[in-house]
Amino acid sequence: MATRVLRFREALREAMVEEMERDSRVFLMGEEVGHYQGAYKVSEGMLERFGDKRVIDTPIAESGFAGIGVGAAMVGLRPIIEFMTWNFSAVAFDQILNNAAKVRQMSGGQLTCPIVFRGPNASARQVGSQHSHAMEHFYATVPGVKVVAPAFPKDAKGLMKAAIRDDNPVLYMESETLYSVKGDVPDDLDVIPLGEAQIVRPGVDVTLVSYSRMTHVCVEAAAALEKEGISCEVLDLRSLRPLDEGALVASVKKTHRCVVVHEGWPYGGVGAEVADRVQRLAFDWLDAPILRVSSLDVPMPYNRTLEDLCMPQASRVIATVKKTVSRGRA
Amino acid sequence: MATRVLRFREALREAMVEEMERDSRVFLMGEEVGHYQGAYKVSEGMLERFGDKRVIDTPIAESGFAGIGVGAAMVGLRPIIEFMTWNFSAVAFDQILNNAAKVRQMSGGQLTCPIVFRGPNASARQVGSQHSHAMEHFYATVPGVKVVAPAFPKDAKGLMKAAIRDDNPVLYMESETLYSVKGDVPDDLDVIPLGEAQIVRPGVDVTLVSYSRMTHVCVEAAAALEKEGISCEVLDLRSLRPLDEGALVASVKKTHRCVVVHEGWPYGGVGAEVADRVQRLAFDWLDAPILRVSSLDVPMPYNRTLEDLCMPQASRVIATVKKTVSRGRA
Amino acid sequence: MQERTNDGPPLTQPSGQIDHLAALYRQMFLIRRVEEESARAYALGKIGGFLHLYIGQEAVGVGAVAALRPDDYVITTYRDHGMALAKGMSARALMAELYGKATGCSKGLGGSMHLFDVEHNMLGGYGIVGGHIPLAAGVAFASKYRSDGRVTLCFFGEGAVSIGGFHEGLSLAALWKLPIVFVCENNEYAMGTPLSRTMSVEDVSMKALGYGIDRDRFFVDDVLEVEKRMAEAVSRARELSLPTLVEVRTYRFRGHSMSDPAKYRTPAELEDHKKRDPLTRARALLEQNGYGAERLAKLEAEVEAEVQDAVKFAEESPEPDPSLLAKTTYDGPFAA
Amino acid sequence: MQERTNDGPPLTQPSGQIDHLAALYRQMFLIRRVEEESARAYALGKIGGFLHLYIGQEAVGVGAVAALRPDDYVITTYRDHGMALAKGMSARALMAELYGKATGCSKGLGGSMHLFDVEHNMLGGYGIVGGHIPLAAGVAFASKYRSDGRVTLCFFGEGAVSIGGFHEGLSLAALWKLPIVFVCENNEYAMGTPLSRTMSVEDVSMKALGYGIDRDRFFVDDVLEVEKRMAEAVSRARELSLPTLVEVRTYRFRGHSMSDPAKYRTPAELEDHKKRDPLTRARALLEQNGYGAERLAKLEAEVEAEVQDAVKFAEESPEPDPSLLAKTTYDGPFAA
Ligand SMILES: Cc1ncc(C[n+]2csc(CCOP(=O)(O)OP(=O)(O)O)c2C)c(N)n1
Ligand SMILES: Cc1ncc(C[n+]2csc(CCOP(=O)(O)OP(=O)(O)O)c2C)c(N)n1
Ligand SMILES: [Mg+2]
Ligand SMILES: [Mg+2]
Repeated sequence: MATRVLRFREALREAMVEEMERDSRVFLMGEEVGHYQGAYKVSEGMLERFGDKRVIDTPIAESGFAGIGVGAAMVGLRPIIEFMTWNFSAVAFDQILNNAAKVRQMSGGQLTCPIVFRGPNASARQVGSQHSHAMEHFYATVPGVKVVAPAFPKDAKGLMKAAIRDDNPVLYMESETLYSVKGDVPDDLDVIPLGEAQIVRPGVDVTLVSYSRMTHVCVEAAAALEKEGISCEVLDLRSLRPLDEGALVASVKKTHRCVVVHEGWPYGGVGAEVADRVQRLAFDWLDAPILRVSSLDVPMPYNRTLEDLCMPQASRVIATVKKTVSRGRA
Repeated sequence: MATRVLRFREALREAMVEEMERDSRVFLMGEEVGHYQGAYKVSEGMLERFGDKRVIDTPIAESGFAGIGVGAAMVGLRPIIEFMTWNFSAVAFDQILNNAAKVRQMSGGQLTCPIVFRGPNASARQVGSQHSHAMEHFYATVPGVKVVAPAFPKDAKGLMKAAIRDDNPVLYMESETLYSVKGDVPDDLDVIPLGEAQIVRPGVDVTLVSYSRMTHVCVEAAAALEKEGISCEVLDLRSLRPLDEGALVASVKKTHRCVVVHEGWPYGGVGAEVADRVQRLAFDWLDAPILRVSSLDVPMPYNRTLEDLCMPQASRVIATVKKTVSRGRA
Repeated sequence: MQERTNDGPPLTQPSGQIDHLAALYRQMFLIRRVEEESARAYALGKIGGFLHLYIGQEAVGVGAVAALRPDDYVITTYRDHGMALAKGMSARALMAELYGKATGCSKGLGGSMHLFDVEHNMLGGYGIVGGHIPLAAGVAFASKYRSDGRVTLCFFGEGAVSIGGFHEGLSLAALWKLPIVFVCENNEYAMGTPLSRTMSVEDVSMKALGYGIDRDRFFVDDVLEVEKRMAEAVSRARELSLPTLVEVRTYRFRGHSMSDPAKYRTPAELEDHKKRDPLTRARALLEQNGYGAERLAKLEAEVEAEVQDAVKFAEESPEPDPSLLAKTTYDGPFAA
Repeated sequence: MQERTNDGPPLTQPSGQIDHLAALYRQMFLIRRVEEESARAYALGKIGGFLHLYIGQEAVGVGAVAALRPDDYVITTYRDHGMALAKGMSARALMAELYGKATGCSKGLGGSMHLFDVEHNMLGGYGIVGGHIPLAAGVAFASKYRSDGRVTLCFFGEGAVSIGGFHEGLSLAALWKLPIVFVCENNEYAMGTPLSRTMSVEDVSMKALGYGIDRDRFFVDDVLEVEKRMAEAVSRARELSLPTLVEVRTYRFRGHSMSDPAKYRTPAELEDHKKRDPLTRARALLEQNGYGAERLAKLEAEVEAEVQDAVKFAEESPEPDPSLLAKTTYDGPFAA
């Protein structure tokens, strides 16, 4: 199968372009997506290609244009709404929680809301506490939406195509620090179904569960640990809601140990959910408590050294894995 | 020690009144808190007592008046901001996440933000999916704020007094379905420190962890289970952030089994966090997986029968406890 | 309260208009009766949750919808019964929804605040104040995107004017010249708070100046006047793709919801408004213009039968099945 | 672009004013030089994250703050360097913050976008567009609550005018008559988007009509003019406790932030604005009014030394200690 090497942002763009070519109901809306070519150049060239009817620059009014997207989706369009970063979705939180996630239910199933919200999530670098939120855990708790957070260009493309074709609201989490990452993308790649995790590195001693940029950190940690004779299975969730419980449980039943790694704060969220499901569904297979590596429980500092300290690093993953594998049941 | 029987709403009101008497910097602001006497009559009589300088009716602008509260707190006032219900805090989410929780950190500790946000949380009855959110899990994940959710009038009063005197933002979750609940309140009750759980019913076979209205459901279930010879320890968290890890672990180390009960959806949140901490900190003491009872993973329906089905009921707690206690480690 | 500026009553009607007025009166009367019945059912515990009645405001919804084509869209707040009926929802589907039955328009999942009838382009009632205003702009955006010639009517109370959603919705609609009419139903109160304590400028329509859009403002005494004024705004939307902000001054005769005793206003104020009830006025107009007591009685009897039938239907309908929950949370297969 | 309406240059100054103008020029020049140095340090990787320069807009912050008392409050956006210096923050504390050092105003935790100096009543720079506008109203609310006679100045870009926070902040300030001045620094662009693509009404000050508050609007050519116009609004706030919306038309000479090549505007447009640089103009005014080349040189050398000292200070300062993290997350003991 022929493949090409694409950057993450190119893979996203290809997916959007292909879907917009196939379906005139799909359009892209957000701040600076058009004339400026995207704050992070994800939509570069799209205005030229599709015109300003379908690639629409907005004023700074996230709640307004998120709501416009939901309204348009309710009557049959298929909007892609870009948040310049997910941080700014906080002002549009109500639109997602109360409208996007609820119109289908409130209308007794008369309406659907086929919309994609997308943009970079979690820390860029040194952009301070108001701009460094990993927001996925706020949304992954909400029934009525789906949440994806791919790590590789191939998945970025395939999941974006699936997200655009899905008849439900899909919240799509990218990462500024992933946009330039390269990877093979098959020429004939179509959709990758939402809700399926993948093993990106098989192993036998411990399962590392992660998503988005942290999958790369886990792969890095796994490579280092292999040299010390510890074999890690790296499971990349890709979708956070639906969560691929089957893959999770299957892996832990094999390795008997589990470490969950994600950006964002430690309390609750996706990490705690994964831990809860694993202890519940693979209790008898666990040889050690599930441990978690996350950002520290503080707002993100600007200072680079402190920021590094706050964010999950391979070194912290490695130390945590060692703690897990050296721990037997008492 | 002399006590009086107060309703939950009266206990809240007493706490606010006493703190407003002691400290002229404290004021109450929100929709219908004044002339209307509070949408749920929590602030009844307070306008008459303190005048409209300190009991302030607002227009419908949650983001605006939440922000006004934060701004006023930054320069030394001590606002109590009422959300008519926590559902409406979704439009003020950014103010809480990005301003209330961050000004101290962004200013390198120069500013503090002594503010209380309060109002009823989780389902009332049959008010539909946009008005039935248990919002606490969104906020409990955020460092920089504290979150409390008492179950009894005594705690309501003592924690409210502590919240008002705290120099950090405190999000105070009440419940419409608790406001009329009565309980003993000591005459000389002062503050109850934030961050301390309490055992409301001792037991030996299983720990039921809960908060707010679900604590009562757990007590009800425990009474029923006792008749069947199952002894439940009911732990009422009272504070969700900080979470009383010590009490949690101590109880589970005694009972070896744990069921977490809360309103709101199953994914992530406080319930998953409790499960994660228990499995991590009491792993070797656990004889069965931690189980959870929560609302079903759907938007809340209006129909009463379906709503009952969605919400955690004593019957579901009972069934879950039985499952837990009958389960040995394989 | 300001003086009424549109008090010249259209006492005589061009003859073809009489049947039209009768049709509008029928709708208003239907709404009134449905509301009275739902209040009764609420008192009996047949309806739960919140119930916000439209009594007193019927002429707004009926007059406004009369200015629309059937394929035009309506979207409104939790105070949505009147709008749903005006837009063509059957009394059965409405009443069954209030009863939480499977035969309700939203299958019993939505309740009073969330009446949807997509077939009739009634895009729902929403519970978060101001939150549906951007949605409405989005619906109008879709019409412009598809050039389908449809107009969207977005209703909200004067209480919504202070919230961000109002501002963002109007800003974007004005900037993008969307085919929409924003209708502020100014009934003088937001729950217990009078207009004077929520807005620094009592004239809501003044907000239009900041967005550079057209505005209108009038008292709703006469349903035909509402239709006429709204028709102007609708045609501005349809022909020129320009939004308008219309402030309709009205009054609700009941409390905010069933739990509100409405102590914040005097009985005299209420009585004063009831004297000018647009429903009574429309009825009087019909009589004056020779519609005839018999035809009126027949019309009212028909409505009465329709309402009783709706109640019976609601009573006898089955409860929704739990399997609905998953199906209405997601379209297609899903497991979280 | 509209014609400049305040182009009558105040060429002669009352003599006592010269020293005052020199002081303002000094501040503007300090800001300009600090910004240039921070751009340089950014290019060297000494400063990370986002860096939004105030070059071209100095006269707004300096003129506005000149109209204040020291105990008055200022609150602004991420483009906050100029405002911080104008309000009295030392160049050292600022530069050290950009370097992320423990000696920075926010101890290295905030960075460029979050400069706070509570001693000087600089209540910070904020990163969420429009999010600080309600905060500012809250600060003014506190002044009114305490009757402390202070005024709050709230700055934001024209890009913030479309967002809910603007509307809610202004609505409440107008309703409650808070002692505040809302200053829109209209620099014609929000990132790469020109005003014409974000607002249906180009005149931002028109929004005041909907809130029933006073408004002003002028080009910033002359820092003294800014001071004079702002003084009116400030006294309206202080004496009458009434808010004002002031639109100051300005221009930024650099891109939105360091990563923006600003391709969306022509070099000619930029050059045109640079010709009218208020900094150059103030300098020329000083010269014309006999301030003297020597005194000017001395003043500029002093500023230069201050800037170099600040850079050196920032370079040599220690990094913040990790123990700061917990202490700045909560006041008092805490464990999540
Ligand atoms: C964001 C938000 N805040 C508060 C509420 C609670 N609430 C429901 S209706 C209402 C009053 C609305 O008044 P108005 O807009 O004038 O409409 P009316 O009820 O008079 O038709 C309030 C405060 C809400 N639903 N949403
Ligand atoms: C709510 C929100 N949305 C988007 C952004 C990203 N953003 C930062 S600055 C900016 C442009 C602001 O322009 P303007 O208000 O005119 O201020 P200027 O930068 O010109 O001073 C944008 C879109 C943000 N910070 N906050
Ligand atoms: Mg009203
Ligand atoms: Mg600008």
